[in-house]
Amino acid sequence: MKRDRQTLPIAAIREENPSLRTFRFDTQLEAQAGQFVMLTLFGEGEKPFSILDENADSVYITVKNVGPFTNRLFELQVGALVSIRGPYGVAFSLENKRVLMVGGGFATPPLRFLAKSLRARGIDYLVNVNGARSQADLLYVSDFEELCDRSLIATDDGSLGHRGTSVDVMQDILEEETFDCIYISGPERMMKAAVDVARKYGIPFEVNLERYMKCGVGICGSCVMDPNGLILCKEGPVVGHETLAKVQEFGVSHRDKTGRILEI
Amino acid sequence: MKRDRQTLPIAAIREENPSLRTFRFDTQLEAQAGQFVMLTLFGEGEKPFSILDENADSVYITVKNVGPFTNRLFELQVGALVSIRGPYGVAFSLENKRVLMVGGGFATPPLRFLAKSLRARGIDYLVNVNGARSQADLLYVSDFEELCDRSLIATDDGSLGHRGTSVDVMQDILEEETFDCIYISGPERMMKAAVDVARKYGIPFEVNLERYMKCGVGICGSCVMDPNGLILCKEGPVVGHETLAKVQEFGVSHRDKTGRILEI
Amino acid sequence: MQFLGKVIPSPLTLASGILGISFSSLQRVIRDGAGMVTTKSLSLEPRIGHEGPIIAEFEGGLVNSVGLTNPGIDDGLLEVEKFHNEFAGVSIVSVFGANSEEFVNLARAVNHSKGDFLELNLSCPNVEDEFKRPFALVPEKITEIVTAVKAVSNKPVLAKLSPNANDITLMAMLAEQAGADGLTMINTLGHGMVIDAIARRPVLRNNFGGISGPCIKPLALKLIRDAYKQVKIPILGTGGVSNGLDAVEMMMAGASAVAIGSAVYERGLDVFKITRMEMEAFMSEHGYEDYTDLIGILEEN
Amino acid sequence: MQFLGKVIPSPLTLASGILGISFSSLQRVIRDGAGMVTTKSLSLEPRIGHEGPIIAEFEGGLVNSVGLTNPGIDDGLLEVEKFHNEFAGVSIVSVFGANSEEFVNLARAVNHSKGDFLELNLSCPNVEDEFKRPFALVPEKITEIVTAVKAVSNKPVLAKLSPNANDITLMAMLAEQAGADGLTMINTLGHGMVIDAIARRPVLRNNFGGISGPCIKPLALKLIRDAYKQVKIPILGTGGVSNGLDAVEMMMAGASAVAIGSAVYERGLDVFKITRMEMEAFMSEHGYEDYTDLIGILEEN
Ligand SMILES: Cc1cc2nc3c(=O)[nH]c(=O)nc-3n(C[C@H](O)[C@H](O)[C@H](O)COP(=O)(O)OP(=O)(O)OC[C@H]3O[C@@H](n4cnc5c(N)ncnc54)[C@H](O)[C@@H]3O)c2cc1C
Ligand SMILES: Cc1cc2nc3c(=O)[nH]c(=O)nc-3n(C[C@H](O)[C@H](O)[C@H](O)COP(=O)(O)OP(=O)(O)OC[C@H]3O[C@@H](n4cnc5c(N)ncnc54)[C@H](O)[C@@H]3O)c2cc1C
Ligand SMILES: Cc1cc2nc3c(=O)[nH]c(=O)nc-3n(C[C@H](O)[C@H](O)[C@H](O)COP(=O)(O)O)c2cc1C
Ligand SMILES: Cc1cc2nc3c(=O)[nH]c(=O)nc-3n(C[C@H](O)[C@H](O)[C@H](O)COP(=O)(O)O)c2cc1C
Ligand code: FES
Ligand code: FES
Repeated sequence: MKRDRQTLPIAAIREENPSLRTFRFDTQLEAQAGQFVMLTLFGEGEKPFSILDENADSVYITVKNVGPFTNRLFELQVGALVSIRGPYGVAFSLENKRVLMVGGGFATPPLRFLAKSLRARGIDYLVNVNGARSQADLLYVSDFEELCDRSLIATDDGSLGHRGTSVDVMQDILEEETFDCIYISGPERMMKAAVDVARKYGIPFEVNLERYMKCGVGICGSCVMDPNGLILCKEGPVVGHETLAKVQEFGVSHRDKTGRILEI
Repeated sequence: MKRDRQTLPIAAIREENPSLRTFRFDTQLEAQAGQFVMLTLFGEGEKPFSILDENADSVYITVKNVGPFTNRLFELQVGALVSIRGPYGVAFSLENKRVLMVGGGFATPPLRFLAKSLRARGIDYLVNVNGARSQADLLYVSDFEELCDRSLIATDDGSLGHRGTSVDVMQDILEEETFDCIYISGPERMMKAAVDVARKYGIPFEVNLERYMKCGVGICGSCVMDPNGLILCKEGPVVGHETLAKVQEFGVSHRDKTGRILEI
Repeated sequence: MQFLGKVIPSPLTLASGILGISFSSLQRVIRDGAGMVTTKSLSLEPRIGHEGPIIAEFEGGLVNSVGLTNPGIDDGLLEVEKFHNEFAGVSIVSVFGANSEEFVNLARAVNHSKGDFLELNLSCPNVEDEFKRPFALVPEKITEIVTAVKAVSNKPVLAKLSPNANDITLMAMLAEQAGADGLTMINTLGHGMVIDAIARRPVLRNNFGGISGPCIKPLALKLIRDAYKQVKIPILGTGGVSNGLDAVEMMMAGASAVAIGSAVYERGLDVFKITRMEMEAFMSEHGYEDYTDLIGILEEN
Repeated sequence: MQFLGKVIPSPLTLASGILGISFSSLQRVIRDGAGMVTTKSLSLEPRIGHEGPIIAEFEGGLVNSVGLTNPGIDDGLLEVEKFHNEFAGVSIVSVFGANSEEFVNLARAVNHSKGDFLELNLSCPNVEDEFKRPFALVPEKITEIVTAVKAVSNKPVLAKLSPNANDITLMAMLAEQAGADGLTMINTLGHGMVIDAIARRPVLRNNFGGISGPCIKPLALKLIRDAYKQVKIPILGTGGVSNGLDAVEMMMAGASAVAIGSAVYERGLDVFKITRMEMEAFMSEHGYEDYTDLIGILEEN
């Protein structure tokens, strides 16, 4: 059994907004959009984070400060040693040529990476809908504008773009145009709504799920979904529409750190 | 650490003479002349044996019945399971073009394999001297005749060929001709005598040594030679003239199963 | 074949602690080819377990310090019920108590479930700080707990032993004498530490953990062999099995069935199907008709 | 750097039982780059040891049942004398006795030799049939033997401990209290069995043996760490070291020097030179100036 853990310093930290920071690590993971790493803070713990981007020299993740682990990460300075392992999981597929991306809240980093990858591979038509509570919470607006053929914005408070959710905008778009595939990443309720719309229009889709993950490698069982036993850390986090049809807990329930079922 | 042990049936047994049998195993070792295998008899023990020959289908060893292990081996029938590991050790070199082989007693199997290998590779001139106590003890006479340009015989009792030792014959030959290399395999006293002659004529040589071997892989120390610490199972059993010059125990002493020094 | 009276399609069993937290995982593992499944060890109360990293790889396998994460016996048994709901599969419910009373309460709870067997985890090396020396190292504790559980349990009881016991044959005999219907051996080897030299830190958040995987197979084989020679009750062998040959060896040593843990990491869930195919290939090549023909047939030198 | 007052060129040491039967081997290993050498364990009388196969490989390392083959203390010490004869190298003379009187007699013999240190092999798992439970598992035996040897020995004494001890920290403390000048830890892990499924036989002629190699490294690191925190005497770490990073980890855990055994099989005698280069590369990359900077610097989580 080979080791894939790397211990290395934080190479750079960029503050996206007061509760969101992007961390750079100078290493190569050969990651694809949708995959994640397990990040260790020594003496603290280990948690999963999506890969925001990877280029020839560096890997980036974007982290929202929500609890003890992320608090501790926000205390670290450039040069502090952390450990990462990965990349893990199934990435977004890259074969489609007419693509709609629907992102909500701060789950948009994988979509940014996806847009970049689709562009690099060559794509006919790429549309992005970026949704957030208000303008201040929107991420990567100019990146999406640059990478996409159309880039739309939805804010709950209407402070930028369409007032409403990204799912509302998605619905409007689907009234006008059709796509090979819709890629969805956001809070689970939002994804559930987006999936219902995608199904209504009969368009294939892929969602980027989150569940509590402890091992990241398919052994501890924390991330397994009901009732089909999908092992999200290995067989996700990106899940296609056919598989998702079997994951009845999607949008309904998830499991806590002990394995007990909680409603969503 | 990979396994290289193979358990397989004895495929055939040929009686060379009452105390000598050749065993065939249908496997591939990609062995070279001079290398050996460790052979396990279950419930009995494990001992080293030179490879007599290998062809596309089979590997052969020739065994002299001398004690408990070889007794037990002689009781086994075709089909009995044994285990072999190897090939181990350094083989005879194959680059020389004018070659003299000097064999004594029943240590000639590796020379037969060597003659075959040299022929297969292409050689200018190959001479063999095959020595034994008497005609009945001579091995592979017709094989050597076939494989060599000259094939000479020496018996202590003169029952076939020259009366005397193979070293006497070697000396006579070296008076007349010269060689790139002399390959020597036989009882240690005979090899010592042959080495002295080879040195006298200033001809490079390789000898095929035997020492007590228990692990065969350079870890137990049983086969290590004084005073340079040559690990015979890994760095021999074939030893060239330059290395042999440092092995002062050659022809003088060896070590028993406990590691104590015994005179030869 | 049968194990403790239950017909099983294959001797290959999911070891406790691997995936087995939910009915979905357990059913999935059976669908993917396992003959039986073991739940994570359930305790009376839910347990979060240790912080991550909980698993560290090394050259010879894994070191884990999961720390008995589980939803507690009540929710755990709900999963067992769902597992058996309109689904054919044999389950082993693993439980872990802090003392014999807790084990008795756990056994009573399991009585009311559809679980097939009860496995007593007497040997977790990951919670010593909390629970002191594993029971499986203390002869009197084995006797006490197994006796107490057998007095109340209506399920066949497996006692899970630790390779750290100085005299595992004694432990096996004591478990048998106290009424255990079978043995599960071995649990992980305690304790291993994997070090991250660059960080100068142990990799595991808990600093150390139990060792499993290929590296413990020779230990498992020897201990299973020793126990097999001493006891009559069947042994569920576990420790380092990752392919068909490993499983054959373990059955030859004396196991009646074989549980696979770490190899799920190495080879994925397909390990059950592939290992079974490898076993069958070996058996047909070497003239064994039935899995049971393998049990204990090792001939010592 | 220094170990127990002797200057050594490198912390990398030949472990007992590997090659070290003759002065030639021992000198060779030093010439090939080792910092110290340990002899095979010497007993009062010569021992043939077990029949072969004495070594079986498996995925995680080796299982050996050499059975303490050695020429006996008298011939063995002749080798030690020849080793030191016009040759600069630090030697550890390992001895093995059946009881404390034998250990005392062995220590007395070593007193008259040029050997630098005396190592007490209290922990060979391969001769239990003959000698019963290894002393290193029995607290009173550690105290008794180390005390008796220290009373007569004029060499610094290392006590070699077994990973099978249930409480190795206790054993380490007892050895220190009894006067040991250092600890060697760990010996092979007992017992492992490697099975040849085709033959239905254990590979080793002796059926089982002691486990060594990469698979025991996490165990060694944990035990060394535990002992390091309890005792003040230096530790010669051993168990599964096969490259520079392994050696660094072991020193970080608390070893003052590191012995290499099984890796000689895996990597040949060059292992000493290469491992040293790997250590130095690591040290210069991460800003350590001296080997001694590494000792015990692990920071637990
Ligand atoms: C595949 C995947 C990708 C993720 N990518 C990102 C990312 O790119 N950026 C980011 O900021 N966050 C990401 N997360 C979530 C991130 O793991 C949590 O925010 C983080 O673990 C919170 O830890 P905490 O101690 O700070 O907060 P806590 O107080 O422990 O938890 C806050 C919330 O974070 C979530 N969480 C906590 N622990 C875990 C865990 N082990 N696994 C999954 N969720 C957990 C839960 O929803 C919890 O309610 C991702 C999670 C998954 C599963
Ligand atoms: C590299 C090498 C190649 C060999 N090739 C052959 C061969 O092709 N055919 C053959 O018949 N024999 C060969 N031998 C010798 C063979 O190993 C012994 O004949 C055999 O081990 C005898 O075992 P025993 O129990 O029958 O006799 P024992 O009564 O145990 O010994 C008889 C004699 O055999 C030798 N011997 C015993 N055990 C060993 C051992 N472990 N290692 C080396 N020598 C030992 C000793 O000289 C001993 O005096 C070779 C030995 C070596 C080292
Ligand atoms: C990640 C992990 C978690 C484990 N959790 C448990 C557990 O909860 N209860 C238990 O009895 N054994 C547990 N074990 C031990 C396994 O059931 C098994 O006995 C051990 O790992 C040896 O088998 P393996 O080498 O096939 O993994 C766990 C092992 C691993 C690797
Ligand atoms: C073949 C072999 C023989 C050994 N013989 C001895 C011995 O005679 N005395 C002893 O104290 N330890 C002996 N050991 C144990 C080693 O010295 C060492 O403690 C153990 O192998 C762990 O180190 P490693 O993993 O680097 O091999 C032997 C080990 C092996 C592999
Ligand atoms: S996080 Fe452990 S199985 Fe997925
Ligand atoms: S036979 Fe063991 S070192 Fe050569």
